[in-house]
Amino acid sequence: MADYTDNEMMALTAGRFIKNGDIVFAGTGVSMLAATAAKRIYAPKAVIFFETGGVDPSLDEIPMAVADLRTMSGTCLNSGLIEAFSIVGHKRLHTIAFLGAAQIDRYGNLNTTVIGDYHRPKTRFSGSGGACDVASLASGVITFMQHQKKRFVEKLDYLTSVGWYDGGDSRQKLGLPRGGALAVVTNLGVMKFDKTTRAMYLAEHYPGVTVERIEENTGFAIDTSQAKESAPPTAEELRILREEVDPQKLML
Amino acid sequence: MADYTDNEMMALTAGRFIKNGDIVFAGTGVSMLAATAAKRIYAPKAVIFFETGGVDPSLDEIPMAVADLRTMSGTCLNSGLIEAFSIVGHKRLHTIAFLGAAQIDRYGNLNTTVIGDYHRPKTRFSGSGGACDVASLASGVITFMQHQKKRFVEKLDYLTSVGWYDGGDSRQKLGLPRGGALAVVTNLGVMKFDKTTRAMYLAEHYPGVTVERIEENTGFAIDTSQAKESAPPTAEELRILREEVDPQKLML
Amino acid sequence: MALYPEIEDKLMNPGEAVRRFIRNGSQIAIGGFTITRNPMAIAYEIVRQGIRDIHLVCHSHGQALDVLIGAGCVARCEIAYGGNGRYAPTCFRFKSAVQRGKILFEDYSNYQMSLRFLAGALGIPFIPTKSGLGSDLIKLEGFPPEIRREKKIASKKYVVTQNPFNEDDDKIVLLPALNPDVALIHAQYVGEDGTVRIKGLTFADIEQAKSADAVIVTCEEIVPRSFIRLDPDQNSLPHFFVDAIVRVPYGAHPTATYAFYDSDAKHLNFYKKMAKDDETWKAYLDEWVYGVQSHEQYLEKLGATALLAIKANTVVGYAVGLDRK
Amino acid sequence: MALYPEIEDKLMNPGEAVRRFIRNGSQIAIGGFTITRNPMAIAYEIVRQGIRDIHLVCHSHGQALDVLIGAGCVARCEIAYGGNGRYAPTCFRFKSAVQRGKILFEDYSNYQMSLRFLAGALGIPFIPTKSGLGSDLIKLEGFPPEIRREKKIASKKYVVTQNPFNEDDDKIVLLPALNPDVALIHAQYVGEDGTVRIKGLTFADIEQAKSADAVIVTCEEIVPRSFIRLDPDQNSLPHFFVDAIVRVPYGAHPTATYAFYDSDAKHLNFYKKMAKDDETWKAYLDEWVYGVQSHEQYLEKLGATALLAIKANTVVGYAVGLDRK
Repeated sequence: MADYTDNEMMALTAGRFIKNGDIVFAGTGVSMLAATAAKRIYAPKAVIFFETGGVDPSLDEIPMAVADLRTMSGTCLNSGLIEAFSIVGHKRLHTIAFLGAAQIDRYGNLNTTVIGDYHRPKTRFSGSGGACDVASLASGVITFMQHQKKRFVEKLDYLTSVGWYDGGDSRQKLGLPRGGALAVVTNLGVMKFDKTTRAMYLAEHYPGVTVERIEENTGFAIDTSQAKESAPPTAEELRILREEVDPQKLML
Repeated sequence: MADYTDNEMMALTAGRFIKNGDIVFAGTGVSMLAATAAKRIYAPKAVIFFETGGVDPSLDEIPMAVADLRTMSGTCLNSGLIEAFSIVGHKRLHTIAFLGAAQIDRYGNLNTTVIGDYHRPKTRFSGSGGACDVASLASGVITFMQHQKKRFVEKLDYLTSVGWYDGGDSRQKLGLPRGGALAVVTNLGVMKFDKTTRAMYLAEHYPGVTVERIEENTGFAIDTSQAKESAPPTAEELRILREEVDPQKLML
Repeated sequence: MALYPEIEDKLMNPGEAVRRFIRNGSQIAIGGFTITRNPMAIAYEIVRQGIRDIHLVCHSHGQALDVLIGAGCVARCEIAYGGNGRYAPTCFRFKSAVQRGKILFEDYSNYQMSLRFLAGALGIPFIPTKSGLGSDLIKLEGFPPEIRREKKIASKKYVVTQNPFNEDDDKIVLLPALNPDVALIHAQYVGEDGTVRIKGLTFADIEQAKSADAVIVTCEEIVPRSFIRLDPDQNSLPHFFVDAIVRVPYGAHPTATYAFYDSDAKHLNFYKKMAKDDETWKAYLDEWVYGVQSHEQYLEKLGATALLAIKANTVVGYAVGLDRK
Repeated sequence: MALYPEIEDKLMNPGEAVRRFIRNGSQIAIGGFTITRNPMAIAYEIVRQGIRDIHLVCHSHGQALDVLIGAGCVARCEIAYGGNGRYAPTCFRFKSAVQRGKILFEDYSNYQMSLRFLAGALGIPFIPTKSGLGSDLIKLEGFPPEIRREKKIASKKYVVTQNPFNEDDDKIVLLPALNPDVALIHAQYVGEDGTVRIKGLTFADIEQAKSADAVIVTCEEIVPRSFIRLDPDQNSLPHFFVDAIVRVPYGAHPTATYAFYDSDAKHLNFYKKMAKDDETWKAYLDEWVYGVQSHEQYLEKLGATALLAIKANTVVGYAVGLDRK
């Protein structure tokens, strides 16, 4: 058993998707870790920003929410939501958003609103927040999930945020010319989406996680033919994550 | 012959229309004098603002244009055009705009665009600027004109800014629920508009100006039955205008 | 002679502000975002005065939303997000009220709600966006038809239409403007001339204030005219958009105010514990809202140590090294 | 080691900025307003490089507009106002070009043009307004139909439609978004991290910059990262919206730059005299634009006395007591 946690593996795995020049939309929790890790380790010229209007904060301390005062300190711009979302969808920018969800389907559509009937739900979640917006407007979305059957479902109880919709070119047909689901990073591995059908497939399983275990925890049939085992995090990656990204151990 | 100029009489006459609490949209020239005079003499609690985004500047020196640096000094807010025009049309505010024009018709519609054909004009003027916007959105418009037959016309060569449109309730029917032409202040007198027909009538003729002279210089039939002679400016009004509003004599 | 003659008629305490501008059934926009700059002093006073049937319109809200819903003041909300980040992934009283069918709700997204406030501020009836195409936000309405006939409720939740400037298929969502009865804003500074200055992120506060029929601004400090007018580029709202000015230091506690104080992690964790079930929630309200007469008493109850712990470093803007676990 | 490593690849002189980002036929948005913050250094360079067939999109423009039109660089413009306040009620070369049929033009209003830039900045295809109902702006199109088929030209000047959220008669104007090829902005400060800060009124500069495919920013000063990031509330644009950064002190002359220098009344009056007829206008261009190789030479020609006369008082922002007759 290697000495790193699920959160650490998820943050580093997602962070590797970020390239220099990317404009990264970060939410709370693991996505905050992933965005910060990406900038400190893989893409120093990426820009982290928040839906609340803070662009490129110094992040000397990790924010606990997107409205945390730490999202507005040392920034290049303090603005508001309209400015922030106009950045998310801006045609000149390559914007990558980190999201989380309660449910996801095979086309990467997300539910963060309810379990059960919308009007009288069994469980009510926080709601869209900015998720529906970035799913509609960003260049690409990376979603964090706990890998469980009840979360990887055939049909969402509520479609909060559009991924590849019904697959194929159905997203474009909706009137959303760009964006879509890039990857899903879970506590077991990494899923990506087929370029044509836009259906989810297993790209990576973490060291010590079997393909079978992932299949058992996915509520729909998933192509595993291209699955590779992920490389474990290096000591240096873990050091930066623990000592520089979240030294206060607020999220690790 | 009293010792005051047309500009002085026009500025003071227009200034008297402003009440405390009014939000006053000022343009260049006489309207800048009128707005400043209003605040210094008649309505200290009026707020002067400019389409460029400057709200309530100190006006220690008179601006030569709405983008003059003096419109952004000592203000309560420096913003931009969208902010400024959202103030002009704001439902909570009583906004009075001072405009000038090349032509005006009996319903107070204004032309500041062309004389002759639009596509190949005999004379091209500056264009709407913010005039069309404030005429559409403000609570009321006061227009400064040189009183000449060629300027008070039956039909405008181009309708840049809507006043009472075709008269009656035609302005409301256009989809403009508030506003309209309040008064026209010229070098000869003051015109207002009938509450029902919305046609222009002569309300005041300046001291020494005959009703006949105004009729001769108006290109359409105008009701003069309610015309009264204006009071001349007081010595104190002239002192404030000359010593406080425009001590540098830039517009007087 | 009044201390601030220019704003004499607008200066008042939270009790008077609520009595004068908030009624049962009022449609209210709350400024701030989740754990920052919530107008808590006014929210607590609304609870103490027993205001009912509030219609809340907000983007992402946390503390004020949860307290108002938990105290039974809210009948409906149009909302994008009910949570407090790490301190409450979903706000507890909001969650329980929805699951028990105690409030009506209609879901929008953050951008959509912000654009709806912008449309209201600009005085335009709707504004277009691509956000939401294909989502259930657009498919499912939360409010029953009879509510749609009310004056301040949009006749339709959304309209999806073709872009009239494009001959090709090009769908767009039209969002109805919002014009709430009252907006509640907490700012760092109000000038003695009534000018409002918000430091740090403004969220959608300025659009909310300009979209509303009345605006209550609570502030940390009232500052000299000479200060607020020296660099007007930094100001947020002219005096003529503000109806009530209420000076309440720590008026956003337990949420944060940039350059003044951080979110109170200790109190938010305590709140989390208390808000989880009905019994402890009632105890929290009794102790922290009904049990105090004023925000001053509330702060006295919190105590100096708690307030000093969250005091922001005035240069970096937050409480450096604060234990936020 | 470069002086400003973070923006090394974006720092250039006016000549290079124009060569890299402006072509014959480019659609260009000019920042500033009439006599303030016009990007004159870039405008002069466009003239010197002999760029042709420019499509200008602007609200109220004065000096840069008139120079570009007068030098024959402009084929068309979408415009709200062509004037310089008291220095030119209607810009002279603009007036003469229109009256001689030398340029195509389409009239909008200031608010309409600003909203069109905002729509472009937000990435929405149109935005509604009540402004213009009943006016000839809406009735008369300035461009011939063949131009309407071009990619960056709106297929219709306006669309007047019914508000779909209202069952009663409620007409509204839809304005097509603008997305110019290039925006030219003159700012006081650019940080060594590329952050742009405009002081004083921003006009529609920020919307123009965000609506454009490329942005050239000229600035008075390049300032330390530590300064520009100390109070980010005051900043105007993040670095990722800026393609070219050009340091040009007095880069807006003869128009003004808040806190740096006032409008040059003396030069604007001289311009007025020279722009009135074709002969003197040619002489003005030969002497003040073609006759100098760079903005530095232009300033040297103006001389120290002229520059010192208009130097702004850094506290009040303008040149106190300047003779502006």
